[in-house]
Amino acid sequence: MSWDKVGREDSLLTWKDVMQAEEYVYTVGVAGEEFFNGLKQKKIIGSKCPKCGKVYVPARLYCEDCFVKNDFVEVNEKPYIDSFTVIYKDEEGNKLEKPQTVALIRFGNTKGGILAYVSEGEVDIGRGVEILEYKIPLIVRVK
Amino acid sequence: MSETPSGTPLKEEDLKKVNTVVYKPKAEYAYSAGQAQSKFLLGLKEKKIIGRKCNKCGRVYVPPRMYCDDCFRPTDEWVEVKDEGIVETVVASFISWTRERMEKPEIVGVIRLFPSSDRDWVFPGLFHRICADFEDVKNMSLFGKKVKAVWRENRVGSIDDIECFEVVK
Amino acid sequence: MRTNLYFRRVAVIGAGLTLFKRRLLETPQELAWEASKKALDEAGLELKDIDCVVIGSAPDAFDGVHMKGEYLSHGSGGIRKMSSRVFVGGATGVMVPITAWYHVASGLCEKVLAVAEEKMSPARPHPQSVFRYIWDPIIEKPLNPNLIWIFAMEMHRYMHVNKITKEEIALVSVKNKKNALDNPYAQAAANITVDDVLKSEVLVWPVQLLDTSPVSDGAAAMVITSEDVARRYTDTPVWIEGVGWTLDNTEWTGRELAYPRYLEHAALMAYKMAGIERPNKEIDVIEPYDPFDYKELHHIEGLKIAKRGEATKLLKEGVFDKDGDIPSSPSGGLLGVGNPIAAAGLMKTISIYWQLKGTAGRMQVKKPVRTGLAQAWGDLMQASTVIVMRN
Amino acid sequence: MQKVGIVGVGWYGFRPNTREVSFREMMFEASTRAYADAGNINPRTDVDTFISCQEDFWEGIAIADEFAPDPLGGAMRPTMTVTGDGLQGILHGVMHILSGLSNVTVVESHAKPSDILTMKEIIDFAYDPIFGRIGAKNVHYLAGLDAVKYMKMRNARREDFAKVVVKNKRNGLKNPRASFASNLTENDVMNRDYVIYPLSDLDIAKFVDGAVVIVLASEEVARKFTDTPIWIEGIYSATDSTLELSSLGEAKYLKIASEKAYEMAKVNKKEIKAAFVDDTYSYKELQHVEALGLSDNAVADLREGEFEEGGKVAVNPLGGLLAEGRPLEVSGLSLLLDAIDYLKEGKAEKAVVASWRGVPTFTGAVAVVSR
Repeated sequence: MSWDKVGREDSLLTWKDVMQAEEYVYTVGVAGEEFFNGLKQKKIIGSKCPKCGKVYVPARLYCEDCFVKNDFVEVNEKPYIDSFTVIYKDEEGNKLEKPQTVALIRFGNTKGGILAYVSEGEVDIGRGVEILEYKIPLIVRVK
Repeated sequence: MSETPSGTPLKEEDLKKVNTVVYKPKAEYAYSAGQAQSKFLLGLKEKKIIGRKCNKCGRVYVPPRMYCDDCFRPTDEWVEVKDEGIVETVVASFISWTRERMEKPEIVGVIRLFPSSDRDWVFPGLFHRICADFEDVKNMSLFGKKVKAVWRENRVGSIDDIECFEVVK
Repeated sequence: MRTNLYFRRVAVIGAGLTLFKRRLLETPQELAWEASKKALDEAGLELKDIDCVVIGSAPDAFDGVHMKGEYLSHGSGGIRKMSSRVFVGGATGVMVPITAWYHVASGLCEKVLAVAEEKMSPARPHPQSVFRYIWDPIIEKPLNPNLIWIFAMEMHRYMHVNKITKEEIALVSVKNKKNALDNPYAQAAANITVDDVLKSEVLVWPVQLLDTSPVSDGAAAMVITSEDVARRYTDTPVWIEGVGWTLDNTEWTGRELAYPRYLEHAALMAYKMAGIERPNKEIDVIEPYDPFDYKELHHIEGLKIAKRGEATKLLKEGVFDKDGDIPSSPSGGLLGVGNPIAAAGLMKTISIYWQLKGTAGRMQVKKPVRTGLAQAWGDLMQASTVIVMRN
Repeated sequence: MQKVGIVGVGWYGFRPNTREVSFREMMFEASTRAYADAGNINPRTDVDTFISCQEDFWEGIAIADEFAPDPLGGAMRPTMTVTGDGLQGILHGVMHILSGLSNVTVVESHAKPSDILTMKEIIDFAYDPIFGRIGAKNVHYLAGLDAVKYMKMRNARREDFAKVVVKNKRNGLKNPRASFASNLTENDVMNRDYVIYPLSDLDIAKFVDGAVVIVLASEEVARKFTDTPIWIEGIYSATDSTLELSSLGEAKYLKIASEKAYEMAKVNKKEIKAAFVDDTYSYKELQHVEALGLSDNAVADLREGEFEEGGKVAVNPLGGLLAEGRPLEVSGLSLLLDAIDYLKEGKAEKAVVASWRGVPTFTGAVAVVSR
């Protein structure tokens, strides 16, 4: 086509449409059932690999290294901030009235972690947190 | 072949008994029509079906294309094709795109547009609605019938500017 | 294209499947893990032995995850490894073992886990609504097409050109759903008659409910390795001896739908590599892609197993039955086992693998088998992938 | 590994908007140029297999691979789609050739982000549907978490990130594909507000439209096309794990992929004088250079100007994605184009190209190319 192009504004159209199902209803899966039922009772449910002993939070049906089925366990390890960031602007560059602080919360020496919004307190890597709301994402307060 | 197949089947009503996450996707686009499809849509507004011809192999593309995929070279010229053709295939749909039942079936098919002849293995074809009733689809009498486009009164430059293709008596 | 003598030899030594069901609780990652684990167990390998992972999954709009290959990698054992996803519409299921083949044959990988997964149940209002988006967004989508329209148009054209009746086509659905009764993974196994097919709900004439394969969730996996690894782990390796795939142009409205020329090209590519000259004589068992009953016949002709328009003749002679000369879809096919798009093609490849290994249990065909073929189809009446295997 | 030759290269676009072409027409533009560059080959007869790299939700079409064959000349031929970065497509192309399946393979990728009206929601749609879609006000938050962890681990400062932005946008001024090149000072960057701590808008590459087509040929066949092929000596890709199980602060995917690629190329890291690495976010360039083993302390080397031309290793001397924009899955091929131009200008013998698929993935590919 290389040689035949027009540039006139009104001879180049665009066509607006969507590519979206109305809605998605995701099941949380076998491990998710254990995790979310635990969350309702303010518990953090992980899963432990019978072969290598790693504990995954949130619970995963299988160990990513040994690839064997995990056993579900309640995790009581201390939650802490593995990393954090503060969102000041959205994608279009509009400044947020109140900056939003996001953190990845890990639990003691378990594997994995859960995303959280930090509602109050001075964030830094390694700081311990208290979970205020048990949902995804968690709402936490820096101790 | 291992013995116990894995997987936990669920019936529709079981969904209420398990944890689920509901999500509304947002995926909106302004597709660039580009050179060829812009010309095609503008043509429809003028009650014209525009194609584009490759002079090397003589093929006429409808909807038009700026390149011939067989010769791999730019196509050469815009060609207005008749809004008439032969029914290649036709079906009657009793379900909508979201699978709901429809009492009155929607008749759609592929129309091989003139200038091509019925010996052409490759031809300018248009996928569109055909105004006919279910009986003519069922007894396959529509195959090979000559049809002509029925244009809507107010056209906006869309494939929908053609209401359907009607059998020419 | 070099003939078979120059290629490094590549074998399948393990395979696994999950149930195929309309709705499964497991997440896509968990489904991929279930199938992958079974494949590793049958191969006698652990995940740490695997060096590359190949994933296949059809439209992201079904499972509802963009860049689905990245999401599925965890369940497919792809962590901290080379892991990539291939996607050629419905033909993906057979493209996955072909990709795993060239991963090994190139020498870059030695033990590959090939995984295909599809979860169609999350989409609302109905998985079929997602198919509205496979069309040209500007020229075809505004007509609000339903996926079955295109199959019905192809089926009607196939019937018109070859003078074939719906009664003859329905025999395929009867055959496959019956074969599926012996398949523990099947979703839609049933003893039905031609009459049942002709009385079932009319969806898009001439397609009726029992002409179609069901919407499903499911996953499948294979372990594909180099020759020396295969010989160490099993004394019944199944060799991948021919691979072929072809995509026609996108203009499905501008060609003769009654005959899949693109499948003929894909088949010839695979036959040339496997040294096959007369497919109808040299291939013992086949799994042609059957999302709809007419499609099995349409593909048998494209595969050169039957002459154009004559697949129904051989069908009525029982050539394609489980105890026939060329058993077709002994697994029960998509019509009987289910159609989780990408996993469906890999399920059919696995069926041929188990037939050639002699471990297909109640599905095992009567005749001794040495050469088998699996084929998948996809996109806008345009793509086919073919794999030829031998024991 | 047996070498594979790059014998033809073609591109089109690399502009914020390419309204004058549809994505198919843009692919045809790039492939026409690539086939001319390869000595006027005819794809209908001279090419064995075709690979396209695209994703449904970037295209707005389900089963988008349907549209791959025609504009490449791959209709009724073996055409396939790898849903990944263009460099992963090159990896698959190399495997086609080394397996004996083909002698000449074409790899393509294209991007039209200017057609996408809801980019944020589509990126969000790639996160884990159960644990990752937290409705954050900015979907790049994962890069923020990664950057903060990197700063702590390598005690990097915001000024260092500003140095990367200034270096790359300046280097882009001489690159015809760099729509976002500019002459900035560190202060210009430091005075910007944070978008996501510790990154300002200048630290994040903007999206750009573009298409690239690369013609690969086996070693024996390559010289028939051109007597100055660029060789791929080693190429590999790797994926880490999920968001919460991958290592934050370091690019483990590139560490794994580069070790394999160097081994295949039998190259010593010290020999490499030019690197074209993903810099979708400014800090990522430093993180990626360390993961590639090209610097033990990227922050120190950056401050001493070791990443400029003439330094220990020239990093993104033609501007990288910060200057050229991020063309979605074409990003890896954009960096490969820079590497090819650089080698052809005789500025280096060997170069490393390293791509990353962007948030929320932990997948990257590494290629060692030489003249």
